[in-house]
Amino acid sequence: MIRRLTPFQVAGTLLALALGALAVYPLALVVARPFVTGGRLDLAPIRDTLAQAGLGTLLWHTAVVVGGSGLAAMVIGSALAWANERTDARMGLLTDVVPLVPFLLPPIAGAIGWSLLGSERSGYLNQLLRLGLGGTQGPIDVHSWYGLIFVYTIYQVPYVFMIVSAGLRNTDAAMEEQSRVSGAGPLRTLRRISLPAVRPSLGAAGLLMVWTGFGLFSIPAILAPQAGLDILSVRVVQLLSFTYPPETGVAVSLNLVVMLVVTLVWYAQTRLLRSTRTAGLGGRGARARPLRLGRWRGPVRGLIVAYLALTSVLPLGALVLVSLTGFWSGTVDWTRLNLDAVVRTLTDTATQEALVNSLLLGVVCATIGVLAAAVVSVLVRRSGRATGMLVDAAIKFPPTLSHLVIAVGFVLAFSGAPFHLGGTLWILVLAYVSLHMPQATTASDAAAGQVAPELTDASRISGAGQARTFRRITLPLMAPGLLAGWALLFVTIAGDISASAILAGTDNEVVGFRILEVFANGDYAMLGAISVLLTLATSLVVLPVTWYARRRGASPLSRTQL
Amino acid sequence: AGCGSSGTGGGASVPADASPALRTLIEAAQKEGELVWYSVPAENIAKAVSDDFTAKYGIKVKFIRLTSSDLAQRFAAEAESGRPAADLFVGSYTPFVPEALGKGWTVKLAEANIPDFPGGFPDKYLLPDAGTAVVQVQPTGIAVNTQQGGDTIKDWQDILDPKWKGKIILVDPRTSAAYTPFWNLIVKEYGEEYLTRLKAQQPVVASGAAPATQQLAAGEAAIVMPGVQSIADDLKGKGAPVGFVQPPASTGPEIVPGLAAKAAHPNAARLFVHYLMSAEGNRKLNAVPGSGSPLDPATLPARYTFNRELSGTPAERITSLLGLT
Amino acid sequence: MQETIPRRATTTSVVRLDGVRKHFRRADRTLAAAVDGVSLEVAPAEILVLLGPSGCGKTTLLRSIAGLERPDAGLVEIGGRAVFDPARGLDVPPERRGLSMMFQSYALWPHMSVFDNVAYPLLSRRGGRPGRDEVAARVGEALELVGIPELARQHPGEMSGGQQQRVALARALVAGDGLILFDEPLSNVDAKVRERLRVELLAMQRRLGFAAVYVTHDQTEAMELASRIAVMREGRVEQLAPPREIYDRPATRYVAGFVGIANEIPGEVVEVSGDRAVLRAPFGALTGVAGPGLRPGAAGVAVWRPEHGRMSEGEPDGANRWRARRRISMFAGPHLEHHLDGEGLACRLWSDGSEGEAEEVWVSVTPERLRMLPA
Amino acid sequence: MQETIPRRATTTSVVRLDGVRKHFRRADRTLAAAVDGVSLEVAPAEILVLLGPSGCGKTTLLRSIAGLERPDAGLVEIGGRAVFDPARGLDVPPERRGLSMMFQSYALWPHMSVFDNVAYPLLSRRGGRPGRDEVAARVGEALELVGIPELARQHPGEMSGGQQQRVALARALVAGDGLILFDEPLSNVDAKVRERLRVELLAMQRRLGFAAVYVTHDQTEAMELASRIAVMREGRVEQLAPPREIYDRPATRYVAGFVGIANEIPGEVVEVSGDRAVLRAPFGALTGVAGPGLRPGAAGVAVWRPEHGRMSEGEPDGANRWRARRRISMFAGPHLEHHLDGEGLACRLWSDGSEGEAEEVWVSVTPERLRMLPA
Ligand SMILES: Nc1ncnc2c1ncn2[C@@H]1O[C@H](COP(=O)(O)OP(=O)(O)OP(=O)(O)O)[C@@H](O)[C@H]1O
Ligand SMILES: Nc1ncnc2c1ncn2[C@@H]1O[C@H](COP(=O)(O)OP(=O)(O)OP(=O)(O)O)[C@@H](O)[C@H]1O
Ligand SMILES: [Fe+3]
Ligand SMILES: [Mg+2]
Ligand SMILES: [Mg+2]
Repeated sequence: MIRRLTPFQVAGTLLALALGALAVYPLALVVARPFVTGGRLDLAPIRDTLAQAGLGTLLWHTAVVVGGSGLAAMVIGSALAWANERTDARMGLLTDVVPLVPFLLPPIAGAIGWSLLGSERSGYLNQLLRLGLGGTQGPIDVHSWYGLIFVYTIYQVPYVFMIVSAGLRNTDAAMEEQSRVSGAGPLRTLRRISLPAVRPSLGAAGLLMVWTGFGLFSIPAILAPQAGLDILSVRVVQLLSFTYPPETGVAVSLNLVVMLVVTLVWYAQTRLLRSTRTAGLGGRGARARPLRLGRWRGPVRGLIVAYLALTSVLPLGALVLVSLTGFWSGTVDWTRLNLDAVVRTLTDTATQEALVNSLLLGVVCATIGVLAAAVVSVLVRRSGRATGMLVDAAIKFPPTLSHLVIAVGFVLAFSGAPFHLGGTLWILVLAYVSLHMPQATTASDAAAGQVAPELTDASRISGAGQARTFRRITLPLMAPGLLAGWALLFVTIAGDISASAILAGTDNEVVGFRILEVFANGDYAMLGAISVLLTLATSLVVLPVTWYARRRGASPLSRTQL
Repeated sequence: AGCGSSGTGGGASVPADASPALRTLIEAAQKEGELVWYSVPAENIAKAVSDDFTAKYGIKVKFIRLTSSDLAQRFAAEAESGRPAADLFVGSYTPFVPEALGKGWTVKLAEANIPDFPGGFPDKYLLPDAGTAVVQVQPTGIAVNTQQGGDTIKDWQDILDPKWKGKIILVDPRTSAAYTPFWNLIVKEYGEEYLTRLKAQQPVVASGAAPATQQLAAGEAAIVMPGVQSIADDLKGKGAPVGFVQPPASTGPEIVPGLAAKAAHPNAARLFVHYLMSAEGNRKLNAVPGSGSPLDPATLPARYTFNRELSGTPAERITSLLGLT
Repeated sequence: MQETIPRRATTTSVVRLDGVRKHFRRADRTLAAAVDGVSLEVAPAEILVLLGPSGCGKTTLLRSIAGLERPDAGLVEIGGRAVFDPARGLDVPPERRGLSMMFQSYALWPHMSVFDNVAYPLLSRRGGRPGRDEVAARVGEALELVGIPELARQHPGEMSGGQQQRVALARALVAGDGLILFDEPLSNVDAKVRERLRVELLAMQRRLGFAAVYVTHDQTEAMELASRIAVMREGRVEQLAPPREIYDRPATRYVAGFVGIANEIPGEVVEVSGDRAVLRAPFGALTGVAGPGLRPGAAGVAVWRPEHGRMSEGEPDGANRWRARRRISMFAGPHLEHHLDGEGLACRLWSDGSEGEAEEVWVSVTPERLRMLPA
Repeated sequence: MQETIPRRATTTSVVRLDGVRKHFRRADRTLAAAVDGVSLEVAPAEILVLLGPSGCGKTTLLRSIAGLERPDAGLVEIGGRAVFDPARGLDVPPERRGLSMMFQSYALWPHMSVFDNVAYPLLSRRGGRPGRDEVAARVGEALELVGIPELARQHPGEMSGGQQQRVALARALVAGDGLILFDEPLSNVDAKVRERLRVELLAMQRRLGFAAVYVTHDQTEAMELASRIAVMREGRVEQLAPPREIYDRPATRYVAGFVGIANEIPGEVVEVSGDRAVLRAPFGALTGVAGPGLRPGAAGVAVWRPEHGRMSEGEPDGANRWRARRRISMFAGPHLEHHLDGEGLACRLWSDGSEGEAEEVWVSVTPERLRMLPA
């Protein structure tokens, strides 16, 4: 009917279509090619894929690592979210940012940090542990199944934390109290009540786990070969870069496996969302009060601090140490520590420019991405299921392909005529926004779920059109959730190395590119210095934002009166 | 990879001894005023060369350093989009190089009106079919940990000594096609049996030469094979217990320039190639130990074999003999 | 206030609904009729109360008027202007229907101050955004009206439920629309506060003269506020009449039972003459006021209210009396409530406690207070 | 049911609170006393109702009993066993206090079936998890008891509000604890349904004999359910007495005003003798029943209920009468409510409408129905 298309909807739909096109078009340019020869569909790449050496092992290893780390992240992330949102173990800003801090270290630096710590013989952590245990190697080995899963997990936890926190904020705390009164202790309550009650959030988190898990590249590239593990993202990059011309067809076919898994999880998640069994009940009169952990409070706080120490202080410390030593030394000679690498980093104009560009890109892309996602979330939630799912899929699926493939697609699509964006920051903006839409929309979906429909209805009744309602009501109310999403996006984009490897250049250098370069030169000292610098810079942005989001989220102001 | 740029060297002018053709080229290049290139040689080398070029001709140079496969991907994609960002690349000789020429993304050096080409450049380093020339070789060797007695190693066979069992880091040959000629050299010298015996030494697999050499410095192992001299020397300079051994028989990445067909600064690019192939420029390019200059046999290992002569054992066979799949 | 907030001087009805229908698809894919053919009109300055049990479609009907829900069929006119008419492809969006609404949850915007909340409708309406001073003046007036002028700078999260309610009311009043919709606006507060707010709301309506459609499931609220009450049942209007008529002369057993407590005595209709009817109950004939649709020979029900029954130890005079046994007597503040068992029929009766404590009693209801309805 | 669910045979009080205090820090960092020194006992099989306006600390007190909130000071005993005693460093967590609780929001777990919801307390308690058959039997019994045995397989999201409430009730009953805490369990449902559930709850309590602490701010609910009512005010108990006493003999103006409607006539206490007192009101002397703390010469207030006043055209007999002007008469179902203006004092009076329509009337209240309280 006539009124169904307001200017806001038109603009929003165009935006959704643009985002869809931005994701699909560059991809089509790369992907279609191997499958079309002489205008005919050619399934040879699929055949080649099935003939890949050790396909079974590859899939098995990948499944175990992605699945294992996904599960672990779900458990840890949910537990942290629960402790922070629902219990008196919360320690202000500290618990808010604990899961985020290890994330501030770009994955490549994190992986190196962990190999510095956990290598069998000369890992710093192993040396420390052996002071007590004796022996010449071990006790831990980061180049192993569990090591890889562990490092993956650290990078997955923030997503779960963010989404589950939002979910918990939305459910009635009385459900947990009821469980306590019914005779269940805190752990049983967490397991039997809190987690199942936020199943939709867990579903969303699970989807993101699969999505980001398959996508992680730097970590397995550095840690997996030595563990004898064959990981899909690494194999795909090998296929793309081992020979020229790249075996795009096979790489894409392998990625289809990923897409299949993502589709299944996505389907399961939408089913979950639709089920009435997760509908919030009652809830009126509920006031969020922290659950008293009693004698559990100390241990839980201890665990949180231990997690922070283990996941952020240790790898950061290792990187600082290596940058002060100049190289990875098996024995730390404290007298020889020097600031050479730090000075080199700070005086390197290329690094400075790259850092500025990266932070700028992070801010701009995270803002664009999150705002666009907010519009799409709000529209998708309001529009029919079929359209909604289609838009959702168009935005969410393309980035499941290797970022390398997509980056090449962006060059083909935007570098030359008619856009001429090659070598500019704009092509990076487009690519970053498109590649990170899944994270952005997951965050904004969660945030949109927190705005009671009456609040927007009241605005419409007051005479405000959809655009004004979105700007003045929906967006401010979604702000805490969106800011959390923004922080994650900002961090990933500021430290991105996957798309940058192809898209960054002389005029649009970014810090991830710089890190790769330093890594290729084998200069761990400078790599450590750059990473620590980047981490400091991003924390200066992220911590205040998290603090602000938290303050708004925790104040009674942001709680809708329902 | 990273980027670097060199400022305009103040007051550089046309050298007096230049031939008329060169003179014209220099003037045209200076009019363009700028040059962008992609480099596989390490950053310090690329920077030194760029700075020198700038100082000499007053042309601003920007470069980014890339791995050879990233370079291929990127150059190809940009060329295909019709707007190459680089005026030329200086990268490893891989099948990409003739392919790029075949697609018209690059032009043959011989047909590029480079003054005095090829000049006094040794014939065996010219690759007329691919339209380019090898301006640098990076012979592969062995990086060793001196504290663990790795400096007793002199040649490839020494690695098979049982005492090194479990103390060898093998740089994963699956990460780059550039390793294939190297293993072919080993097979050529010692037969496939070498690979099986190496496998029995239970080497640790590293994802690249850089992390491998760092691990070596830390004492995780005694040997990195194949090792890269520039990385090892860098660590050694920082006080790490690392050394580099150059066995007589060797091969390694061969670096060639490729002129972009639709370059934004075609004359500057030609001048840069001219510079790289000149005695002076080539010396600058190969000033660091670990890179061999075609113009200076002393910088090369005793028995250097060209990549093109090393084929026969395909990459899959190598990885499976090494027990990597 | 009367000067600055112009009222629409209209002689036509403020709202007219004609055959409005709205179905929902349930999770199990079946269709549920939330509103099932409702036609009604609201006159200027009238309060029409929609009364009915949970799920009978009150909110859906209200939202259809507001334009927040799109009916499947029917016609909606506001102030004499059609705003929904599928035949003409007409569906005016909520922001252009020129009405105000107060939600059950208040729906205050937590991120805005009270002032901004109340000013919002003034700043959002199409056609001529008023000046800064005018906005301030009108918001001030509205807050004054609801009695919280001092709270303008606060945020809703910092206020008590009663205060939040007043802000919501001020926001609904500020634009001076001729029609205001209320969806259970008082159901979230104390009984005490609710009562006070009810009186204030009524005073406000009298003063400003707006028309209102008011949803509630609280009968007392309905009684006190309504010009007319529409008792709803499963998406349809079962009876539409002034409160007194609804309470004293319910048209059906459903209405009688929903509005107040109704004791029922089933039997057979023996005679209907004029507005009198006689019913044969198990324990004898009863005489009462005839309701609509009563036919001699058919099954009927005699309905009476607890406050209209009399209880005595000795046998009373009059036609309608029977013996009963007292089960339990509960103190309920203003009265005692007795649960009685009379001739196998449970009933409730209120008294002031002067009838003593005997277990076996007589119950009597005057014919004027006994209503005969079809079963 | 009585056989399978063992009751604790106790002669001591089921709950004993002694000087319980709890402060909260507000957003603006000031301290607010939510519970400010409460001491009370609940006898076995007694329903103690906590009644008071929003924010007076009812929920906080209840949660302190449950162990969901940690008091700042005081002593909590349950079933004769101390569960909170800061002096001994004792603070038993909620899961070990052996009581049940029913929340305002029901707090049903949407991901579990009705059966699993109800079985949860049986499976979670320490010490001997009952066998599968026993669980099934006891859940079945509990569902039977609340009248929804057929819903065991459903999920809470698929049920009506009333049904959800019953599930919550069954869950609170199933473990057979001697003490059940209720936090406004009926405030979220229809007036109609609420009334029915109230009666059922009472029947259940009579049958099972548990003790209950029941929070509400609905006076009618309090009246009907309570063995005793504790009227709370700003964290303190203002009066603790059976409902009838609270209603008829409130100790303070606050209690009188909170429980039912109270008309007040201020004046000066002239004389107190025995349980009679005389007050000099603006329009003459009034005689009534003396409340506690009344001193001759001090300011006092005469309080009366709307249902106890009489209105007549002619001047009535008796001591307490005065002239008034009728402002408005509203139909309220069971009675008419008149808002009167008597000698400058507003008051409300209920009648059955037999007194005619005159505007100038006389109001009278018998001395037994006029309560004299300190101002
Ligand atoms: N969006 C919806 N999807 C499916 N069914 C709905 C939807 N909204 C309402 N219904 C159904 O329509 C019927 C009428 O709902 P409505 O909200 O109008 O009732 P109500 O009278 O306002 O009830 P309450 O007093 O509980 O607010 C109910 O059966 C409800 O379950
Ligand atoms: N977690 C908290 N933080 C700060 N203040 C609180 C908190 N919980 C309660 N309060 C304050 O303590 C007082 C008592 O609250 P409580 O919830 O016990 O009241 P109540 O009598 O149950 O009210 P209601 O009828 O609205 O449920 C209120 O002023 C409330 O604002
Ligand atoms: Fe990325
Ligand atoms: Mg409703
Ligand atoms: Mg409460």
